Amino acid sequence: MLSTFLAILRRDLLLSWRGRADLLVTLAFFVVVVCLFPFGVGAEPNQLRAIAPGVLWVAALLASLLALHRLFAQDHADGTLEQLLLSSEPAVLWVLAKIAAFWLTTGLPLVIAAPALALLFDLEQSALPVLTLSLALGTPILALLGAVGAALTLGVRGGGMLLALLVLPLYVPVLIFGAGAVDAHLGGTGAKAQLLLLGGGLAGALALAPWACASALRIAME
Amino acid sequence: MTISTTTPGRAAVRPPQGWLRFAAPQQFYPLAGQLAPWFAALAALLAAAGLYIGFFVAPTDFQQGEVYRVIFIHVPAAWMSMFIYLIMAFWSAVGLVMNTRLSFIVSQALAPTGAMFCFVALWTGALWGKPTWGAYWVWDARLTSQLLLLFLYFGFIALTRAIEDPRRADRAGAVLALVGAVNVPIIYFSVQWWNTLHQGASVSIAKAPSMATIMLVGMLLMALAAWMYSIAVALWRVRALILERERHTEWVGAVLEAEAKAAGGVR
Amino acid sequence: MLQATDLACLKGDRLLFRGLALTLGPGEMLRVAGPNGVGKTSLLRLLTGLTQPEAGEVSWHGTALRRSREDFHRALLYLGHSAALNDLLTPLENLHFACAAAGDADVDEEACMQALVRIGLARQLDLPARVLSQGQRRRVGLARLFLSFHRPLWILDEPFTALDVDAVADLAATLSDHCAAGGTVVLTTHQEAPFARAPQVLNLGAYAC
Amino acid sequence: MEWESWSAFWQMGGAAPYVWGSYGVTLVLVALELVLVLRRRKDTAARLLRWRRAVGKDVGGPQARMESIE
Repeated sequence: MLSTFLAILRRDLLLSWRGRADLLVTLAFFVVVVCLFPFGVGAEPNQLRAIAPGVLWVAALLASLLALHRLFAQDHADGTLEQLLLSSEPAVLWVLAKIAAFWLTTGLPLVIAAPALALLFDLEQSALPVLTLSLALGTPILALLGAVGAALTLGVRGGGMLLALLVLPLYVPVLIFGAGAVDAHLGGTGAKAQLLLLGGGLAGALALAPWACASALRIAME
Repeated sequence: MTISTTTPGRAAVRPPQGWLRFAAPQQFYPLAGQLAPWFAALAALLAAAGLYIGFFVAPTDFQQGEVYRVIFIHVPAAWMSMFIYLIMAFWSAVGLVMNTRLSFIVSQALAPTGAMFCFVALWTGALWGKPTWGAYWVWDARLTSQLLLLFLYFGFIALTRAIEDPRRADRAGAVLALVGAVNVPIIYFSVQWWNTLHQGASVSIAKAPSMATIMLVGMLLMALAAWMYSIAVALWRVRALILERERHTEWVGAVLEAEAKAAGGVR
Repeated sequence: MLQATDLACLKGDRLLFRGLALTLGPGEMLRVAGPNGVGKTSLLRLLTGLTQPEAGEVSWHGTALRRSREDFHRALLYLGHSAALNDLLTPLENLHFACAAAGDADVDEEACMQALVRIGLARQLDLPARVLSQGQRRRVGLARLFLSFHRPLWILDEPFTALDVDAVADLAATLSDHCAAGGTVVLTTHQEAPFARAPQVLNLGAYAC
Repeated sequence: MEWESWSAFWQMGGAAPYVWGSYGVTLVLVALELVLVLRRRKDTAARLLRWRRAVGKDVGGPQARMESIE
């Protein structure tokens, strides 16, 4: 079982590496969106400091949404998905492997880039670990929920916009707790509660989302 | 090896998974047609009674004045929009587990009505908010969750319309409804949390300090009217969907011809 | 033993066929024939459990597919219309992944290489799949046959398409061998192939609705 | 009776735009939905009848006859 999981993970990572230009687009999108905000709201340092957590989180959320449609599209087109559904290994296993690879290649770069971008907003140094941790806990949830949406809209015309419509309302709690964690730290109340909730959310999403995603894929292939 | 097929005659093949699977839409269609007008009539009666109490019996609220009378549609609409989502999720689960086509049809027939009530709740909430809070929209926990619920409805409707194969549309919509139903409480909780952090204790509109019994009666009557209305509209919509789905079958042909003849006879 | 009873298949809102029943035992080969659009691929997909029949049931050794999905998929090799190749990977990587994904974790790279050499792709082992010709792509998919003799049931959708004459003969021999060894093969094809024993033919056109 | 006159009723203690705005929009939406739903079934029925008559015997013929599974 583990070897199947690893084989799929390895293959998806290899594919991402061979098509790495796509990954850079996601990261570049994140950076550009974050850098747009000062032009929109003005470069007043206090204001920038105040909006930094929200801006970084919204940008990370949009960037991971942008990459989502790639998650199953290629495998759907070339017939790999069919073969995966016929695997004797449980579907949840390989779905999880694909989501893990997806997060490692699109989510993790955002988590790493976020502290550097936070410096552009003059976010307090002490808040950087909280920001990183909140993104590290939150972006996997985005990937898991997004995978369900991507599976549901697989091969549907206008799928990209539809995917955004399906997934964005579900992202709201993650955004609230993620940006809230940084805000709470800055406000002095401590981010523990939000981070715990994000962790709980991640556990819940890990338990339920791959399962929902697998049934959605099965439905999509009928 | 053996390969066989039953003769092309019709009686030869049994219903494979119980009569429910195919017979239900056929029997449900006329039943829905008979029941719907009764529910609609009940809805009209209950709404008339509720509105009478709301406008002519219930006294003026000493804090909010007459504006509070919006409550008689705002609260029932908000309730109804949440109930309908839960009912959709319930029928979706039934459909996925039991593989009954009618369940999917019912949940799709409910969605536009749920979205309508959701919008009504938002609209009336905004109009109530203006004189009460001085703004049409505040990021109040209830209003915000209601807005997200509206997006969930839009997502469900858009997904089921976008997928052309009806069977896939049914199932994909059902999965989405279930995912949404799991998320609704989480969304509500998170928004409430966010709201208290950012605004302190919020002014909640549905929390009138002591609601007079007569107001409550009016509200409940309106809520019942909303239930009856939803059932009636959903039944009518189910009828259209059944015709659409079963258009190849002989019974739909017979029904259509009979209806055409009846309409022609009246003219 | 693969058994189907009372199968009906609905595609979109068109009923393709109904009342179809078949039983396939070890050593038997079935060729599903019929004109385009009659539902050959749909029937194969029903038999693999990828789609659910509108009516009726498919069972494997007496257990409905719904209840024996894992056992059944362990016994099944299905090669569909598309070869399930990723353009960015080499044939070797594609084949190795396909085996691992299917649950054959014990198939190592060496075995995959031999299978590819056996099917005539010795010189394409390290090229990305996007530069392969149609026939070569088809062969990469078919190389899985040589690694799947332990799977008794092979369901193949148009396996001969885009193959040259020699390859067709080779494939036909392989399929005949598999049946001779007690395997079961279901396939669709529009062309004649030199099988050791002529397969039984299911003419789906006759049962179409 | 709560109201001294009909005009007082319509003025709603100065809150007329809000109260009647709420009820009015609700009424319009409900009416619209009812019209759409009832018309939809009628249109569907008419369209399908035309379609069935155009296709003729084929509908009930060999093509896709679902009762046959019943």
